[in-house]
Amino acid sequence: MKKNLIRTALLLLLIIFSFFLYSTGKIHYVFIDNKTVTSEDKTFSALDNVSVFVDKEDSVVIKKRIRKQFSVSGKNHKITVTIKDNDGTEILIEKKFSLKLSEKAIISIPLLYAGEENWIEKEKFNP
Amino acid sequence: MKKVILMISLLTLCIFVLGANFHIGIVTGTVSQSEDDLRGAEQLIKEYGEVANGGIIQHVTYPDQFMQEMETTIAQIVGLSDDPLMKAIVVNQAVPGTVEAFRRIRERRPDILLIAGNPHEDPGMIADVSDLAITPDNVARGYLIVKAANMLGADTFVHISFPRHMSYELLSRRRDIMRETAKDLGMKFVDMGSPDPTSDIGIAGAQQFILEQVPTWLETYGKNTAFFCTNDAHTEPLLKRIAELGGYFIEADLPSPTMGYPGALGIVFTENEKGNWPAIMKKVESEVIRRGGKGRMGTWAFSFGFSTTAALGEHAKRVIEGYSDITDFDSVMESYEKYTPGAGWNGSYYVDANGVDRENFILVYQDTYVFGKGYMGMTSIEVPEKYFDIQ
Amino acid sequence: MKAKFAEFIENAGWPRIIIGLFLLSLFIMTPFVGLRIDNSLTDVIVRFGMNSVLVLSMVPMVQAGTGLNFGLPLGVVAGLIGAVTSIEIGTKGFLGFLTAILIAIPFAAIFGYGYGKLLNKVKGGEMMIATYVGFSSVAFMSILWLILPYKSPDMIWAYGGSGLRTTISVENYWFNVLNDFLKIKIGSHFEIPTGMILFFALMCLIVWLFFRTKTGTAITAVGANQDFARAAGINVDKMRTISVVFSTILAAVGIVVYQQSFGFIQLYLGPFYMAFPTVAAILLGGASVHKATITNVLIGTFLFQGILTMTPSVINNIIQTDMSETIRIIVSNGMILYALTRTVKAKKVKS
Amino acid sequence: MNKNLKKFLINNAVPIIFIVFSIMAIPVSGFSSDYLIQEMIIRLGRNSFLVLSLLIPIIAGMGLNFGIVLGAMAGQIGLIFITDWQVAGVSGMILAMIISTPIAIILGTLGGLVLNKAKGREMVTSYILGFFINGVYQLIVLYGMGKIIPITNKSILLPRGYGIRNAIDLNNIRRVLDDLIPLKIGNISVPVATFILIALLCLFIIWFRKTKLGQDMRAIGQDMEVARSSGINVEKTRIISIIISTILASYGQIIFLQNIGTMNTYNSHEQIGMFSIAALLIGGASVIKATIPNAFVGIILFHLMFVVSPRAGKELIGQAQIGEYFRVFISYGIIALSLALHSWKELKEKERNRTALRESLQKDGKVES
Repeated sequence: MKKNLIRTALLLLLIIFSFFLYSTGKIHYVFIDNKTVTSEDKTFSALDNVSVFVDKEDSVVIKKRIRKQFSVSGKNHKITVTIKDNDGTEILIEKKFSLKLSEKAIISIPLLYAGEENWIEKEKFNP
Repeated sequence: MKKVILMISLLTLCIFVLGANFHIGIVTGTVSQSEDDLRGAEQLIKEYGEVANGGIIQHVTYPDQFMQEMETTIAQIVGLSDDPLMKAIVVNQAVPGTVEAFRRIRERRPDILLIAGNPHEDPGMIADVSDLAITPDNVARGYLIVKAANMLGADTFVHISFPRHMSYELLSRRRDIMRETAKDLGMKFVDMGSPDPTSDIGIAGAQQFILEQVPTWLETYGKNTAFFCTNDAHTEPLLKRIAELGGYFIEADLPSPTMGYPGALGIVFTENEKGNWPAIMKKVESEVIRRGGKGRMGTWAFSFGFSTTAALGEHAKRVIEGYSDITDFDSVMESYEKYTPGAGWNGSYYVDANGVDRENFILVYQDTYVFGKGYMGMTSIEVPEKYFDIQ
Repeated sequence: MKAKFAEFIENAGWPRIIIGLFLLSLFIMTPFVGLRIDNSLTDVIVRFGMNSVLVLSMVPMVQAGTGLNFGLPLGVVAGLIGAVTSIEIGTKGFLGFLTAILIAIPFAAIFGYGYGKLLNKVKGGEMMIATYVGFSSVAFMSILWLILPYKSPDMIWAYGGSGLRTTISVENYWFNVLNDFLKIKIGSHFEIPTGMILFFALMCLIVWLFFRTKTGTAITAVGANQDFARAAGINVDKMRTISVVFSTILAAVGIVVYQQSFGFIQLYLGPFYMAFPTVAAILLGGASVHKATITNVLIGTFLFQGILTMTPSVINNIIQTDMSETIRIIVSNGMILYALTRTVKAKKVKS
Repeated sequence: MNKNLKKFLINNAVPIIFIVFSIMAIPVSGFSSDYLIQEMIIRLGRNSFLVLSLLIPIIAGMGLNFGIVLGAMAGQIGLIFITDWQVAGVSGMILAMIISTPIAIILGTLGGLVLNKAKGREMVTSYILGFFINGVYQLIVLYGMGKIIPITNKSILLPRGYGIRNAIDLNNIRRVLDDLIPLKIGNISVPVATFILIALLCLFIIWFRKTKLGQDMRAIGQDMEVARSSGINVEKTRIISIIISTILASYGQIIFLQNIGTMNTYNSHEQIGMFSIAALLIGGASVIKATIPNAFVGIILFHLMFVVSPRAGKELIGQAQIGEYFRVFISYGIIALSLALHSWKELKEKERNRTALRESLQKDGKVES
């Protein structure tokens, strides 16, 4: 009886552990747009000299009017954007965000740069 | 002797004129697995010389049992990148393992051009890692082969394959396109299973099955049946039976005059036909006609395997020397034409599941040549849009 | 009557009866799935004839206690040498067939001798080593096929102009010479390849007679109990070598018989896969690693080739997809597995 | 002195042949030493787990377990699922192992049951069992998945809606274990985490041999009847040994494939048994006795030859087409030869023991040949 109890407990633990693995390893797609967008009647134009990295990946340059795709795993993420102004000063923006299991994220650089609230959009995602 | 002198002079010419300071690696199957691919590499060696003799071509082969020995395939391909002068690697056919081998080379030597001919792995995967990939246009051919059969007068189309091949996206898709086309042209379509030559019963067992079954099939479906098989080993017995008993054979999966015909029909080649595609073609044609296969059996006039290995090698060389751009469709076709004078080619880009054109993944096909009848003009036939949508 | 029935079952063994019934049911199904039963029967008989000599070649080695001959490819390549050489010479018809065999035999004898010597060094682990000997001989011969100076334009590569092709047609030489000898043809779809069956019968007779000679009985004694045989003054190693040579020669002859019906000579990787179906056939016939009889060969070849021929075509006609191949793999290997697990149990009960 | 030298040569004949061969072949092949060392380290990390999984059935006297392909299939099913769910990284890999474990247990039990009914011919039977299960695997993966078992990821599902593609991109878990603890010595990178895992497995095997179960297995391996009469449940113990081997093989296959990076859905497992066994045999193991060093030595020697011989063959004969056959010939030929030498060595040893015994018994010993 006791043996069975221990076994069941271990099995349960294993299942919980599996779920933990699943949530930490699950891949999310993060799409990053550097496109001109209009939000609440304001226009945010695309930017030059943008480079981005999400979590630990190498930085990627995103040209104007381009969408790039990143795949990241786990729940909590950090996006780091470096933007070079015309006069050569670098602006660094760091944002954190978290995703639920079946979500993908679309991030707009112009909105992020302008400090708008809706810089990130989360959508349900089915591969 | 004359040949040797010619070779040597050619070699020295190469070295001095081009000042070859780069090497090109060619990976093909062995002679027993895919003869034509290997002959293409030999053609390149004849033209540009072997690395061991001061030339620029380094040729290696992947294992005969490439499906099981992926480790060896990877090692063979990656091994080429150990040479600091290596500037391009052409793999034809790009059997499973090529993608990983390319990834490994990219990590260590991003300067090497990676080119894949007839990839077996998923189109999306290979397009991601290679600079250029070329494969027969199985989407268009799905329509065109059945169309050609219909033009010749067939009323039934039998597609012979087995599970392992049907797990290849383009092969499985081609079958579905064939089925759809047959339906639209008012033909009967039969999906026939057959033993896998790499399974427990081996090549002979699989071939024996075809030898036994074709007469039955011809009896059941009538003489106006066209056959198509996805596996090279099945081709020989199939050709033998069709020549004997009737039925149509439009072209093989990887068409070539030497694909199946010489072995199946026991064709005798003389010394002056050696290495000469038009002469080989003529010999095969006369033999097929002699056996009554006139107007029923076809192929591509130039071997796909041969021309792909040679053309990709040539193209790589031109790119390294700065004459052309790696993904430039026209210059790829130019290289093809060098080895297939007078043949009609057509092609397009691969479109992936998300509707994106992959410009480094080219699909090509040649005009079908039916023995005793000539070119069918398939390259000028427009493939209806709807067939491209069949997944 | 009942006792007789029980005795029959005892002799044949349950696995064979069940597999036989399965095969029978496949035959019964043929007309209902749109196949011709006479056609199917012909196919099975032809395949039986093709493979029987190869399966028979297992017998001497098993009897001598050297286990199942996974080194069969070695004999097969000897037969291939004979076959391509006879084509190179250009002899046709029955004479060509005979030439092929006559050339193959000395090669087989030499290979078999070396192979036998090797196996004598590894008593107990023969089957493992045999497998690798078979594989390496196939690879070695692949090199030779490319560099041996065969010239016949029937056989060399079309484009390269040297080296032998993977598939060589024997149509212009000795295609079906045995099959067509005294062929019985009933209707348009049923034929019996009498010549091939007779040839197999002849081979069986030779094997049967051989095991009745002094050497033959000595070999059986070695197979039954080596120490006992040694004590009785039999040269164990010599007997084992003889049996291996005999097996290898039979395999070489077997492949030539196979080819004359098949119509092609398969070089390069062709022989690679020859051993497995052959071993499976004799095991299915009720042989064990230590004992094999001609009856085992007959039953095993018929059942194995029967299943191999019938399952794909019948299943193909029931469900018309490529799935039939998967089902064939499961059914035929399942049957062999079944036979393998059963025979041992029956033996255990007896002992 | 002379006798000692002879004894040494006989005892180490197999490695000696290999070393001689390598000394000849390496310069001919023209590979740089960096490349070869790197390649050997990669292959050691990749294959050790699989080869080590063969050891436990050998202890139990069940011979070389060709049935590890069953484990490999279980591992691959785990990988298919995590690719479908898109779980990446080390988490994905561990999850694949967890999924494959129950499958491996089921297949291992089946294998054990079958092999119990085929005592004395385990090797042939496990070989055919591999074919049989391969058919079932094909049925499930190519026809069941997507139809009965839900698979949603389009990148692994065939466009027709059921069946898994012939090649699966394992980019999500590619080299996650190998690169977990990065270490670079010169130009050579070492997969530290993989080696740690292998070391743990070795410790497990050493510990396992000393447990009650391990002792029971050894007893069964020596004499089944004696073990039975001393109260050991022979059948059950044999099944357990196969189950352990199958589970280890499934982990081994996952480690193997995370390094390879792509998976041939229908073929990756097929040759695993053949090659692992060959490596173990070359390392000096036999059907009845195999140690951990055997496994490592075997992997290095076997794979060194695999890498070097095609190029060496090519350079020697001058035709690329021959290189491949040369490799197959040399590899299998040397395996056959090494096996023969090994058995011969044992025979000699037995003979020596026998003569020694006879001499000590003061009988005039006529040495048998």
